[in-house]
Amino acid sequence: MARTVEFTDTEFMIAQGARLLEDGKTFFVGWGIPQIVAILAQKLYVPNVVQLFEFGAVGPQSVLPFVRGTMGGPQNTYRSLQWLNMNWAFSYSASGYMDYGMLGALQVDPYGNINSTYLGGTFEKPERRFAGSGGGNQVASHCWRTVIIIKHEGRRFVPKVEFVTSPGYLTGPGAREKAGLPKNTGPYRVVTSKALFGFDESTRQMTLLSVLRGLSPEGVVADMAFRPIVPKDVGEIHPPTADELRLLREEIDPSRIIIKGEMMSASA
Amino acid sequence: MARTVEFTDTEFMIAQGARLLEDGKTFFVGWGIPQIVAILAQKLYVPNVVQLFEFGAVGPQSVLPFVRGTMGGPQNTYRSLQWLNMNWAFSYSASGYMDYGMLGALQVDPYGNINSTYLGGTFEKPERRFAGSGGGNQVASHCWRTVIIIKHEGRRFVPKVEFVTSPGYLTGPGAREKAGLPKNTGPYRVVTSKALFGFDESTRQMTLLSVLRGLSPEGVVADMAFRPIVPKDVGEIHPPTADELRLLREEIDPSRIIIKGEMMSASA
Amino acid sequence: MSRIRREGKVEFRFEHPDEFREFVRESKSRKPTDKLCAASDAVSRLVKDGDYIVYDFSSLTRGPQALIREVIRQRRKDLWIGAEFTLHESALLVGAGCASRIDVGFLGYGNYIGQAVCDGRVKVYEWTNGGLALRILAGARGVPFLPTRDLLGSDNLAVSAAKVIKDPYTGTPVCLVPALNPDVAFIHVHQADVYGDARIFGTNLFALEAAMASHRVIVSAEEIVAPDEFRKDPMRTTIPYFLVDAVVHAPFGAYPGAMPARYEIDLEHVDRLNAIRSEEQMRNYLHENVYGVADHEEFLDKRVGAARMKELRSRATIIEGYR
Amino acid sequence: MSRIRREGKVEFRFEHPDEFREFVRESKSRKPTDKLCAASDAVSRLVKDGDYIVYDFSSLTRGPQALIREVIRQRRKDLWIGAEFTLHESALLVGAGCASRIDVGFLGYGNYIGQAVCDGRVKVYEWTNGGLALRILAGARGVPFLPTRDLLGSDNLAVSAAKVIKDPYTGTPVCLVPALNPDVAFIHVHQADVYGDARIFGTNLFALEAAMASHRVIVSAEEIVAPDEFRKDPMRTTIPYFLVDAVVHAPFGAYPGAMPARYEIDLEHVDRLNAIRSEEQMRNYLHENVYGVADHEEFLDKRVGAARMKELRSRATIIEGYR
Repeated sequence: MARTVEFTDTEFMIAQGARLLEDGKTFFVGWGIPQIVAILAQKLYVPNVVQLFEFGAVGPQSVLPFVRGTMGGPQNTYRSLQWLNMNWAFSYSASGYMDYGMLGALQVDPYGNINSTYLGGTFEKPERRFAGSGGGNQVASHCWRTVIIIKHEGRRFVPKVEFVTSPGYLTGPGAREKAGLPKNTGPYRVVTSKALFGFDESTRQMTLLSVLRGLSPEGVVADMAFRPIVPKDVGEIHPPTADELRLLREEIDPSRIIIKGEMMSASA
Repeated sequence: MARTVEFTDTEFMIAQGARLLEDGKTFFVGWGIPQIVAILAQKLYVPNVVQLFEFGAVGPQSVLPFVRGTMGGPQNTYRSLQWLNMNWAFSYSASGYMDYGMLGALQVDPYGNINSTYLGGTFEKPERRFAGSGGGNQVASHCWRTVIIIKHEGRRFVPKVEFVTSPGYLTGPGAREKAGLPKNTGPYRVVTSKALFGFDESTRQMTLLSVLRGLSPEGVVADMAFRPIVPKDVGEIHPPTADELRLLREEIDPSRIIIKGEMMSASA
Repeated sequence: MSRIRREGKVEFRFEHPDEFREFVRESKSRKPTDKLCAASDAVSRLVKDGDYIVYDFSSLTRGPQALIREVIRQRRKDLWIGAEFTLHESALLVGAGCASRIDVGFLGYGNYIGQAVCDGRVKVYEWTNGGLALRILAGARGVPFLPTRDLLGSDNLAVSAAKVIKDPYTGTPVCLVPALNPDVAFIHVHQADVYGDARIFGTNLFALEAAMASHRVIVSAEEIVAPDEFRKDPMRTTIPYFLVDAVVHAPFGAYPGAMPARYEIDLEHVDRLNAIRSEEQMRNYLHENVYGVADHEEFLDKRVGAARMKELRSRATIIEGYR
Repeated sequence: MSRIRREGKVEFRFEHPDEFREFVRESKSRKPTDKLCAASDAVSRLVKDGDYIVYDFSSLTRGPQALIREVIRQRRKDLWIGAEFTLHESALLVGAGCASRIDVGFLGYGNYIGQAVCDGRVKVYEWTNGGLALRILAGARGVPFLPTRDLLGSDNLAVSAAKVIKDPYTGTPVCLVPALNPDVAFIHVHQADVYGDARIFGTNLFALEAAMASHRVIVSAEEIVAPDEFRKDPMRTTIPYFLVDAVVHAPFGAYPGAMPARYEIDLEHVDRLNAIRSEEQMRNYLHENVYGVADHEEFLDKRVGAARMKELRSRATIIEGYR
């Protein structure tokens, strides 16, 4: 009988994110979880990925363990190819050199629009205020493929985000181009703590691609505040591998401050 | 009786230019003669002038002797405060940090408009083609005070330049502002091999300020293709001093390749 | 004052490039004079109530924390903060009643600042990090705006004064952001001389842009070096002296953040900042670390201590590339 | 082809930022592969008839002269040159029948090139140095244009495709210049690795902008160093490898110009270039120095010589700051 693996929802999201990247491509890394994804991916799967940080670190190879909270520190920007500034960093993405971008989100809608600004109330008088765009708007606007990482809680998947912090497909096919955003860009995948979503070519709507081993597609989409497209064939995502977990727990975040979260399990 | 000094027209123009600068100000240096003016001025009169070269040398202190033909070489950019690039250099001038700019010219008109592009024919099919703007247009557009250096030949002073390479007061008072050029900028002085001109506050027209010792105002303006304003009081410019000539001939340009020209004389 | 414009519900800081140029002509000296002074002196002379301030980098990395604490100590009012990473500085400035508006950027972190926004104690405008950096670049380049192909399609457009025009070359929509010329820029650097020439090692947000675009520039430096050092190594100069109005010698000036290759971040102190939620906690923190000490030096002596500083220095083991 | 637009009498090179982005996505590899090759190979693979080429710096200082001579040797046709300092390179490229259009810049010097313009053998468009640098920056930033407050009021406006619009923030006229995305950029550097990471010491015109904005980038380097050198000193990297398509090891690649801190300018050779007036003089010069030698190495051996190179190296006494 299959062995059971235990892991946190965060660890699962990080592992999924890391598996999405291609080697020899560029990766615009957002603050927080995406930093861990980049480190894990580069160690395990894509040694030649070129990371870009918005404040001008090109091609950093972080020192381990990861120092929480920081992004501009010597550990994070260690052995970069080039150190520049923010306007240069966004020039790389604006002129098409950035293949992947990865962002967290508070809320996401069927078109992959991201809200990371506020929840409830109005912009002027929100009920809860969060960090907002940072460079997220630029990443989602410029990168060829934007990957969204979000905890799988129904209330986070809404028919319409309260505030479009970073653009997805906006109102649907052609809307990005109409708004003047660079052609052929947009959200590529949504990584959650239960599943992986893509976007339908024709409708630009979120589509379930695969779910964590042991979960049912219907169970996964049941509590989402909008219903994504659920095709007949939905794939299976294996849980974090021993290598992924060992690296995360022993080398990248031994203090377990970033990778902590709700415990989950699945058969290996 | 007064001793007679002999010097070239070039030496006289360089000496005049050097005497115009203020210490502790910034100076956007054009290619050629203005480089020599800057060196002479910094050695003799304005030790704390900050030179700027368009390709990004901020505050260079040239090594002597001057290496003809070069501007970006190690001798010219020696002991700079900062080495940047062209877009940064023009940012310093565009945002108001450059007090003086100095440019040569083929032709100049009563409003101080500069032609350094072509003579005769049309732009598409000129009779004689020259270097054109280089960064001259930016210098004349951005610097607070632009100084024009031009050999005193009547044909160079025309009622209307054939091509406005670098803007003077264009068509007169208010024309620069109307065109969108930065406020309160424009030509400040015209240094020639016989005289020094300024610009009338109300008409923006070229005005004779002073002439080389021994020359008469009327003699100086006689062969100019337009008649500048000639006020009652016209000053006298003393010829190059012994210090100016010694520096130019022994330290800055011992090969006499840049300072050569028509011999002139005046009483010391 | 005339440097504040309004566009719908949005107030934004703007002045005609000609006004800024005039200021630069009249008020920014090109003379190399000794500008070394105490933080208290620099802040009292150069920071006024209602000023718009920017800084480089953040409270976690090479931020001008000693200068921020001095601003709080001098109880400036109604400041408008524009910075990519408005982290703990913004919480402290708002908590101390110094700041009433923030252009973001990234508004983080700890719950205090988010709550302050919800309570309406501070107004926030959204420009995004790219938009703010571009506004400052426009201010430095002496142009009224710069174009960009982001912000488009997002709701940030509606809560900023960015405009969308039709590009005359392609006919497609392009976003314009207005130039930003702050009143004051705080920039913490590795090395400076007494005239204001300054060097940063590592990445920066917009150090040169901000110095060029700002009316007044205060540089705080870990180390004061001889002016000749800059002329011997011009590629290493981040900011030339004639952009700078005051130089403050502030070792550990980025504390509790890290100064790359000099000392590491004090995570325990940062956690105390992150933990601030109530006004009482804020008052206590400010009293202990700002009001309760005369200056940065007393803060280091009484609240940090030589042993701690020694330890943080010893943790800064990565020096490769920082020179 | 579609990358050439027309505005009145003026032809200008322009493509929609989306077209350039698509090219970057499809054709610019981000993989670190060994790109070291001979100049002849780089030019034959990457430079085509009709291409628009830019270079950094000039024929007097750190210019890619070995690459320019190789382009002439391979008899490329109908090239369009865009460079700040179109000095001897432009004279040689026009004299050899390789170039038919020049965007200036500074069109100097020696009488040959001026005469060629008068004879209509080469078309010239005026953008000015600031305008060209800004066009390349726009190309690098992925925007269709950038604004500037020069060119205004001058006749250069009429012989370029710059446009004047009313700034929506101030209501005053502002000049826009269109983005430039050249086909090929030639950049001569002090050090490069085999992947294309490159370092320039001293000032540059627009090395990073041009590398970012160009479809194909050829770096020629005085010295090939280990890739690890760049990661040990990231502040010193001018161009990262993924912008570069070919790396040519070309010691004395800037000859007869100077390579700062490596060798001095050969003024005698430059004077021979300046003296060229007639077609016959041009033919003789090209035959002797370009067609008559197989490659850069043979040129150095037979036309310059070890003794001369040794002397020029010994004259490069100023090394301070060039590291």
